[in-house]
Amino acid sequence: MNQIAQHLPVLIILFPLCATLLCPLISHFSPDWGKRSVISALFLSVVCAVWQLVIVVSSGESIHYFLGGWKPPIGIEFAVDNVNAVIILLVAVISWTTSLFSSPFEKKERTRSLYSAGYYSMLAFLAVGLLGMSTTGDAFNLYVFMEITAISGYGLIAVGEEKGPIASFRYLMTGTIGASMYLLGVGFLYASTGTLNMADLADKMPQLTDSPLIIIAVACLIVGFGIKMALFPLHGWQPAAHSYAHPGADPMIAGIMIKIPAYAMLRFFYCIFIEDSKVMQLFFAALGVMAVLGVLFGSLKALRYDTYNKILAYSSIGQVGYIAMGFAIGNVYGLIGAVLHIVSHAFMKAGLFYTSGALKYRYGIHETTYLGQVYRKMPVTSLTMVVCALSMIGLPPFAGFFSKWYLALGAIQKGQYIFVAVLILSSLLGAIYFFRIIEKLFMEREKISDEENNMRTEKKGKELPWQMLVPLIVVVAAVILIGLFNAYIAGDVLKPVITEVFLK
Amino acid sequence: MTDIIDRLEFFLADRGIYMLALILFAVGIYGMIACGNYMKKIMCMNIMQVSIIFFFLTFGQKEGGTLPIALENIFSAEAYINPVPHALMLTAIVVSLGTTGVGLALLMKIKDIYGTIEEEEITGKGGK
Amino acid sequence: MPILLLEGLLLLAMISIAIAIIFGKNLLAATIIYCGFSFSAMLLYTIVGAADVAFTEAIIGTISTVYFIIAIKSIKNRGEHDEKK
Amino acid sequence: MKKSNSNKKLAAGLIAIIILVGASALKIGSFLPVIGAQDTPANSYLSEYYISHAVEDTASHNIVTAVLADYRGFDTLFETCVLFLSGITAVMILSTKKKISHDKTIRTINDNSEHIFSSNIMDAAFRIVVPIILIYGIYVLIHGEISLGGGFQAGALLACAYLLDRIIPSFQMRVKHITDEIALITAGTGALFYVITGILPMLNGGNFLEFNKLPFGSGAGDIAGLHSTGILMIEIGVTLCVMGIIITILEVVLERTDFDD
Repeated sequence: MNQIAQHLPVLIILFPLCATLLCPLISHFSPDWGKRSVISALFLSVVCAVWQLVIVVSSGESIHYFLGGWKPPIGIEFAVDNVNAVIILLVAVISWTTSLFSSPFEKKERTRSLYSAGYYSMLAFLAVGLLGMSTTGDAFNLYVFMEITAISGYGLIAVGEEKGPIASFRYLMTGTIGASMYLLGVGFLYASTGTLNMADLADKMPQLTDSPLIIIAVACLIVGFGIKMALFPLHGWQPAAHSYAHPGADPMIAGIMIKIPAYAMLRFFYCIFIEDSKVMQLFFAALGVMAVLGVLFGSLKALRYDTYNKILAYSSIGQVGYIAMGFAIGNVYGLIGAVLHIVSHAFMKAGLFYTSGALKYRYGIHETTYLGQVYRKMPVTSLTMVVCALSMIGLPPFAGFFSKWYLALGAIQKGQYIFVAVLILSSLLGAIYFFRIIEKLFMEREKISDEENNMRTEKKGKELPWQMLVPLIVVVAAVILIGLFNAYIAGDVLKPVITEVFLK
Repeated sequence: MTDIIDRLEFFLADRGIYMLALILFAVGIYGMIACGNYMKKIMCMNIMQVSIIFFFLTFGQKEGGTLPIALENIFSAEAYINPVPHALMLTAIVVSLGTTGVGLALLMKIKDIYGTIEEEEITGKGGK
Repeated sequence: MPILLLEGLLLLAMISIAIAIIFGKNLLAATIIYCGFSFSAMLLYTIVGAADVAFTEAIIGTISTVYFIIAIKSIKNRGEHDEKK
Repeated sequence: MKKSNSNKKLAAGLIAIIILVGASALKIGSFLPVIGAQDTPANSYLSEYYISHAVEDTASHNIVTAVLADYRGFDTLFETCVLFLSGITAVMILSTKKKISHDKTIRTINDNSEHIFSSNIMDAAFRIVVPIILIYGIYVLIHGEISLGGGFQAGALLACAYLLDRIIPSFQMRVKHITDEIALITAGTGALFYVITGILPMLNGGNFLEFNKLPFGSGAGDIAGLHSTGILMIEIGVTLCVMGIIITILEVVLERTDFDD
């Protein structure tokens, strides 16, 4: 038992990796078992992630895992602390639920056994890439994981709706530029320090503070991460990609694919650079401007659309702005708010995209104008939609409120009242567009006739297959539980590490 | 004559090579953004990646170093070119092959759907 | 020994090839020029001393040129089929 | 008229960008270390360790292979996975569409099975070149530790041999086509072999990919030998994966192309 516990950081990645490599072989004989192997491997990852979180929180020390047995500056290192473990658990849970959720979609579309294998391989690789990105402690390894995430993302977007390939191609172009900018930034760092390990880079940094090379590197890194996390002026690929992706995989793409680069950015900048150097001042200023503009732009743009997915996609731009705002505030509360917002927004946005996928599965609708009275037939879906929407607006019992609360606290503490104003304003805008959806759901007349309904589903009376209900319930539970236990999460789990590691 | 060559070489060693590599990078990015043809965009993407790979490799150059293959009797670090950038760039080069493959597959799919690979025509057909 | 001079010349050649690809009209021609580009990239890597990378680039240059040509072929075929219909 | 106008704009933008980037790069270049200097941070800190310890640690004379496959073996695992992923993505993207009917292709091949384009030369070249490529591929795979090359190059070479066979239409004894599914399974197996090589030391009490804990070999004294075995094993995996994926992408793209016009 103890021996397994020692390998947990790498096991979390190895389970889905083995499953995805075996998936084509198993699917050759039986597509269903290929699918099941991936889902069960992702479930094992969830179990391991919970275990790891318990170990890390109870011992209070971070785990360092040396791959290949080489000590850090020579080899590659996995570093897991409290914050990391929370993010890993988040990724594992959403990957598992998404793989469950997409199973009915994939079954409906399956033309040959390779299709099923390919779909699940890409999904599991997306999970592997994101897990790796949040675990690794090596700058170049981060690039490799970033590419894995990106390529599986291209695939999942391209197999989606009709406009998917175009959206995917644009994402491929922008994403490659982003990854190359990141690589260029790492190149500058490597040229000035000679190492790639993040902890080692942090050790070397004090002698190099204010060197012009570092400033160039930071500029490249901001552009690179900014493209990957769809920060405001670099968000060009995001709305189309999120709205036309495969409906089964969309929760994962929209929920966590843009959050984990944000988290990687947090780790990269706060772990490596010293807080009161010139570089970080540049970082704060650039991110602050981008965040404020992004929040306003996303919220305003979301008002203009009636397509459910587009509203959600543009609201994501705003939400990423909040996270960047947390980075730009840069004190304890700001960072707690940012990390908490990464977690809560991942659940909320995944939940909203689950409902979008469910509506598409059941009725084939995209427009919010057709939502009238759907709640009579799909109570669980509607409940999820309402809970997640209220949480997105930021109403108290749910998770979304508390992350915004910490952000506001941090901004007030630092005296940046413009952030507070932007927070309140965009929450109001969010309220407008989400209440419009909720109003249509409950108040409007029914638009979808029963005949159409019968044509689309074979089994009448049942709301959704169980594979789709489980994710919805998990997400609702997560949103409510994070809201209820936020004091514990923020105070006991996140705060010690954030004060110790990020703000040393 | 040799004086000019010496000076030129010093200029190149000091900053000229970096400048040319970064210009290649910029030309690549410019091509990716400005070219209307999707095939050319993919080619420009490759150009950009080559420039980054070369940029990394320049960090490893050493005056008077030999290939990083250990010989029988030389063990000093000065005698060999720095192998780390080479190893990193082998990874990056393979990643670029993968990206190219996916890009070409997408290109053919786009051709199937829209019947063209020119950006203007696709946007005209509502491909946005 | 003017190694750096050689590097500089090759880089200049590569930049001009890149510009030729951007402005060229014919896709097939661009592909052939691209083949030349990856050949000069290979030479460049060899000069820098990265023999492994050069080896890889040589093979990848070949394979990706083949991919490009096949893709062009397929795209042209499609176009002709559509016109016939 | 419109075309030349847009070309002019393109050129103007390009020139502006070149001048802008060139000027700023001159500035950036002056901060970067001088090329060829011995004492830059990149050349002195970690690389010194790698160069002076690679042979005794891993018994691999090619230091690049030692760094790639041993010190940073985890990167290489995911590099292989990136290739696998790109193959599977290409299959997925192109799988949903109708294919060009195979009857036509087969018929034309049967009709002109002897001469399609100057096939005598092609045939002769094929017979000579392919065996050499295959042998060279295996050589590169096995000698990856000693001289240039390694798993990736070997896999690409082996795939090149298949590629030649596939794009020379008239060769009569053609190998039966490998379908994309089989090629993908091969690739997956190769990458899985890599992962298993990494997992074996974990069963023996080591970390993931820690080759000196591999459960075979002649006892504790032979650490470098064990590393050498490990490197060879993962390179076999990489070879299989790369070969499979290059064939997969080729097949997927070729499936939609007919060469008989």
